[in-house]
Amino acid sequence: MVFVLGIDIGSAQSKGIALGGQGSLGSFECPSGGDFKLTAEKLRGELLSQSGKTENDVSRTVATGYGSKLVFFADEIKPDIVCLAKGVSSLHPTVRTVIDVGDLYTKVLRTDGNGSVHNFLLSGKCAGGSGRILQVIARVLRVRVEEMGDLSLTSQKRVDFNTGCAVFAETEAISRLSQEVKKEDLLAGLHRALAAQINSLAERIGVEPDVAMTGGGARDIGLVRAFKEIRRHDILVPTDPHMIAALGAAIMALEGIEQ
Amino acid sequence: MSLKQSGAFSTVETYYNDYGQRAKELNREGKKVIGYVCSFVPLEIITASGAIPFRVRGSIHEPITRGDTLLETIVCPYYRSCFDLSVKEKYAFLSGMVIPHGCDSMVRSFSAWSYGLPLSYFHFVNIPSVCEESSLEFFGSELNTFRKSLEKFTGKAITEENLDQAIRVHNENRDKVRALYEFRKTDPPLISGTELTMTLTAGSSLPVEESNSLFDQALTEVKGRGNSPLKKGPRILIDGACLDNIELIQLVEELGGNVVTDTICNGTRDHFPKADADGNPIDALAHRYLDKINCPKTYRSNKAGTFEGDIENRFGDIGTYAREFNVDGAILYVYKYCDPFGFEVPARKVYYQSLNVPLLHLEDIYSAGTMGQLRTRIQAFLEMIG
Amino acid sequence: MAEEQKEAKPKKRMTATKAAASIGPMVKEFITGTLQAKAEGKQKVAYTFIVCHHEEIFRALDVMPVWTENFAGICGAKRDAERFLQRAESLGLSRSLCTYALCGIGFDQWREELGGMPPDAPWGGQVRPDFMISSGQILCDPRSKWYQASQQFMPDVPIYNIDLPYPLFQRNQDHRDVWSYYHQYIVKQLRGLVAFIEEQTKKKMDYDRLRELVNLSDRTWNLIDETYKLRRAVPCPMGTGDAMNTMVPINFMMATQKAYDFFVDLKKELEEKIVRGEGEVENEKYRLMWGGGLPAWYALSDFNYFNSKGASFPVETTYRMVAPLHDMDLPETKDPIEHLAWRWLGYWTFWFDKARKRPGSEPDVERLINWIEEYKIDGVVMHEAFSCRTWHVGLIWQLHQLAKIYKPIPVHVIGKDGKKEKVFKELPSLILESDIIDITSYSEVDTRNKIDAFVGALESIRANRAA
Amino acid sequence: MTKVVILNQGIVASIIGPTGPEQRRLANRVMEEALEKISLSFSDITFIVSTGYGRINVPFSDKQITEITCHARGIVHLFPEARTIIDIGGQDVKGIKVDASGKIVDFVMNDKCAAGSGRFIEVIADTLEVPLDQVGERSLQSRNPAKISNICTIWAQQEVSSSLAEGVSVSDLLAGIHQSLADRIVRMVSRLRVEPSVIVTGGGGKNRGLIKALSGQLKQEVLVPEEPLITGALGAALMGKEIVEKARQYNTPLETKERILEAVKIL
Ligand SMILES: Nc1ncnc2c1ncn2[C@@H]1O[C@H](COP(=O)(O)OP(=O)(O)O)[C@@H](O)[C@H]1O
Ligand SMILES: Nc1ncnc2c1ncn2[C@@H]1O[C@H](COP(=O)(O)OP(=O)(O)O)[C@@H](O)[C@H]1O
Ligand code: SF4
Ligand code: SF4
Ligand code: SF4
Repeated sequence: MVFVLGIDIGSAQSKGIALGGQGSLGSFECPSGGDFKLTAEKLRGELLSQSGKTENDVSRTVATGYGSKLVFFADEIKPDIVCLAKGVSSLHPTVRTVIDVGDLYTKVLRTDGNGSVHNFLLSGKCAGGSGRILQVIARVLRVRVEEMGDLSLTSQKRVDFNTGCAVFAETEAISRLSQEVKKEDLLAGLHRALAAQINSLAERIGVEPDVAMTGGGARDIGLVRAFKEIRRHDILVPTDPHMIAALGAAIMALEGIEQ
Repeated sequence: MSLKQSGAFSTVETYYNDYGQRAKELNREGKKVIGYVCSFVPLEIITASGAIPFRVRGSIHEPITRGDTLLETIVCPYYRSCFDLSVKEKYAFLSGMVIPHGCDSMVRSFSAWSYGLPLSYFHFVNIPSVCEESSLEFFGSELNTFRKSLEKFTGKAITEENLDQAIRVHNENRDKVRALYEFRKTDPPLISGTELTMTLTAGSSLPVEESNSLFDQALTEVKGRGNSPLKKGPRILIDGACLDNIELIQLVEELGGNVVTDTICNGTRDHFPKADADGNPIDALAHRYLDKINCPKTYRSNKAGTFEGDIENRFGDIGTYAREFNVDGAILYVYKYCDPFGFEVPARKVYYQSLNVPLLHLEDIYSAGTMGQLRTRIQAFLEMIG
Repeated sequence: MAEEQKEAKPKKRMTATKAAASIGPMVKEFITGTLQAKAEGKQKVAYTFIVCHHEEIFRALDVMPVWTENFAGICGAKRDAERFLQRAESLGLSRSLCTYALCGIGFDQWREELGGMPPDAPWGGQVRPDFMISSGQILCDPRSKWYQASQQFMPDVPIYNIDLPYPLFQRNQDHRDVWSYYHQYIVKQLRGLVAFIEEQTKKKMDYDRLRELVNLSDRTWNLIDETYKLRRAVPCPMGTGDAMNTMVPINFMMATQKAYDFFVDLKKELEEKIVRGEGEVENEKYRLMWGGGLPAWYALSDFNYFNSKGASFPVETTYRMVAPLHDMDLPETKDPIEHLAWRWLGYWTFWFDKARKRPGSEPDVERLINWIEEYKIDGVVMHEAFSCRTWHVGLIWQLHQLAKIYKPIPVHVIGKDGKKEKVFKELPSLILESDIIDITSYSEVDTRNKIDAFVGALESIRANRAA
Repeated sequence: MTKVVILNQGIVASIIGPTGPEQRRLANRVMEEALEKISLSFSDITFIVSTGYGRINVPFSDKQITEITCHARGIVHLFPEARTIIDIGGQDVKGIKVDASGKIVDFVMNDKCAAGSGRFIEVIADTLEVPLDQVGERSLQSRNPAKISNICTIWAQQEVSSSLAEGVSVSDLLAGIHQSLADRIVRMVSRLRVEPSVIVTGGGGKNRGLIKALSGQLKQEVLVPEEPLITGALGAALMGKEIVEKARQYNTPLETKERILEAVKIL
């Protein structure tokens, strides 16, 4: 009886998926915190208890993500872009371009439906263009990240927002609020600016349809909509887009056994 | 300074804001409009061919997006903005484009331009980087190659008479610009820096004859002013490359300075030197563009053998302008990643010291977003010299 | 270039060939040689730039070239460029400018201020030149602005700025239509250089000697080409990491017997390795092309990291500053100066004809396509160094164009209708971003993550490749 | 921070209020507090100069002068021997060069990246849960400063929390962060060719760890005013005083605003 784990330790959120021969047996997500070892253990514990298994039942574990090197019980570590392609292709084989908006990085990759990565690009060393800025602004606006998307959709009058520095964005947002700009208009502006930045990155390696968006950022429908508007075509968002890398890791663990 | 909404300057403002408006019309009438960048493209040859030279401009208000997907961000930001607007089809009315060897940014991105824009005519003019007899000769040949390629494109021969005539009207244009600058000599000047740069920029989007009559109108209007609409304030010289958006100058003037002269491309660098009117026109053009345009791109050898003598040779025109226009301070405005100007900053600083003109050096990225930061620097500078 | 490092960290790059390992001492000897020559005063020393393709003139007139890019690279490889860069910055030079130049100017300013070498100058330091030869033109602006800026601190050292143009590739123009006046100009420029050096050295050019030297480097050009082509072998006997060493004779030692002999030895070494089936890496899994960009000199061990993943680099577009002369259709001439001018034009227009034949291509793209085929390449790696436009602008565009016109990888894909079909995909590519010598732009963790991801991508393509 | 200095012959009152981007509101509030403290009415103030990042958002100011000019003025008043001034604020860092007469001859400023400003320290202090007024002292306890390899504030924040989990001590991390910021500041001000005496002012001046790192990297002693936060406001007040004196001397009218404080809306 096969039983595998896919563990994705992101800089913000950690995600895990347990797969058996028949499909998913459990999934779990929690904040990464500072101590990735601890987080990894917690994830494993939770996945085991969800699927009613013990450590000894695990045939293979593949880890991925920012903190993957600290998943001490992993059999193998796989780069996140490879896992993303695997994960997306397993759900949506027509996808050719994946845009993953993570916490520190935005990743764009091209795949072929079999889960191979044909090209990829990562955002640079400035966090201004990745998911973190969403969190920063959410805090300023005193809304939960989960609510930002819906709120942004209610905007009637988008304001121009300069994404620039993820740290100073906070200052800018507060001063906008004190000028009585509405939260939703500010968010719409932020989403637009971020989407434009991400689109530029994507265009550098070329965007081939179908396009999927993944990562924590894809849970933000405001960002997804802004991205659709810029690209003028539909964007596929898998259910639980932030779990895709973990899913891919789990699939690769399965494949590892088959070999 | 806000503009007078009357006569010439309201036309200027229209052409400046809706840049390319007239060129679009001309294109619809079946005229060929040829885009160019930089001061080194010999406009006279384009005019002589019957086509209309049109200076491609960037916009500091438009974030660079599509352009960045084809061109590295280590290209000078002004040039990236020009490219970005072009690939976004802002200049879709162009029939062709000419790019000179102005700097590394221009040379290395030529492929991206020539494949990125769907134009039927593209030409690169090589410009020697030294100025001596053999390079003038080479440049003459290169200009003839350009002439031939335009002839092929327009299907019409460019005669010596055409060239002579073009040289004449372009020289007239330069005379008018000189005359406009004369109005900056009073204190306060009769024409603001913002108005002037806007006028010159507007002019570079028009056929030279139309530009001439626009400048004539502006001259009449300024002459009629009698008293200056401006307040006295520190008199500022702007030193740098292409400054085709007025915001920086506007900012200086808003903060109480008066921009009275410059060395910028769409200022004295482009508009002051004239081509010799008699003699072989190609030789005259080679001479004008290589020898008379003072750009750091052209290497001028150190004939003096001393550093002081060298900077006097290379930057002497700055001193001349500083005295002629009686300036109190200068702003050296250089784009990030600009090699020709970037390497001269230390020497230029020393030169300004020798002139006893206080200097503010700004490195910028061609975006309206930086104006806030520049505001503090410029205000502090004006406080410093005021 | 030199990869030797003083710090005893395990950073030292491992070379695969004996030839490459011998370069470090050679460069050191070379730097000491310039210092010695200056001290003895018998030979004039001149600052100059690589890729000038007229070293023969220096050698024939007994001038010792000091390659200023080389010295900056050494500072970078020793991770000791920062203090010189900061000095240049404090003079008002922006970090966005060529950091080789910044390092050089910072160093020179310091040396001139002290009247002696700055403390702990790498390998004894860069010697004060007797004169400087700039060669910018279309190659790069810093090459004519750098020495001009340095002259601020040594105004008594004269500069000769040689203008060496070549026609840029234009789709609808045959370069042969214009190259005769290019040639005439280059010849005049080279003669000007000869006159300048004659005046500086008070020597007369011996044209027979010049002809011999030109002949020697011509033979070296061809020999290098033959030697490098051996790297087509599978497994590849020598990678780009080593080539960053063996570029030294190509760029700094041309027109010397030593350079020729070096390649005789290297060729022999490679032939032997091929016979033994010995590759740069033990189990060659992927063959990559270094498709553009100067390397990050302080991080050459990244090549070892690639190697550790089974990736070898049989070919690079960087520093291969020669092309086979017998494949160039150059006009015959007895005059060595005229020949140098033709060779220059021949080198720069080498790929023009081929590029014109393939729609959407241009010389740099054409070279990529040809070498991808010849060297059986699985992926392209490029390095975008922020401070140098010459070799680092146009890379993205080249990849775009390459992807458009050249798709060698067959894969089965599932289309919208759910049917499986076979299509062809382009080669995967990786762009690393940092700088040639400014280490503050570099992050090892980041770079290695990218490399991991890239190798992961290669692996997944291999696993799913259609027959 | 929002600061007020009221000047007569000497400093009559100085108040340091909270930091924050709601500048208009804070200006009103801090002014009110200052007046309360010395029981003056607003109309007793002859002239008001505002300075700083938010100088245009001070509704009641009679003149706006940049913080560059004001800091220099304030510092020169306190330290006539000053030649190089480094002002470390939460938004930006500035280097100012003054000559023997106290006149500004050159200045530099950093660009819009939090990694080069005092904000960098704030963010990291927050991550490490160390109160801002203790970061300096804590960093001085370090024996083995950590090497911070990321430049971006956000990435450095991540790096710091990972290192913390790996057991690197808070003081070592703080020391590393100070080195990293000092490095960036020194790189910037070296464009001015630093000459002694060097004075560090602004909020960063309160941070002894940063001062130590700076003086180490500049290879010279740096001086800090007793209350570095108010030197900008002090300079502004001095400039205001000069304006008033000049006006009195030449008998020209002073242009001032109406002395009204806006009602402060509590957010
Ligand atoms: N529901 C949500 N709505 C909007 N943004 C979210 C949501 N959940 C997470 N995010 C954003 O996504 C980022 C985390 O994404 P994730 O893909 O988990 O990153 P990583 O794997 O790099 O930690 C966070 O920075 C956060 O801003
Ligand atoms: N008590 C303190 N101890 C250490 N650092 C401080 C202290 N107070 C402020 N700072 C530093 O000073 C910065 C704010 O400085 P300040 O001059 O008030 O800036 P601004 O005027 O831009 O708001 C903060 O970012 C912080 O780094
Ligand atoms: S601008 Fe802000 S987000 Fe970007 S590197 Fe600097 S601190 Fe980080
Ligand atoms: S500003 Fe400088 S780099 Fe930019 S286009 Fe002009 S010369 Fe070239
Ligand atoms: S080619 Fe690049 S690295 Fe070499 S000198 Fe020119 S700018 Fe510098």
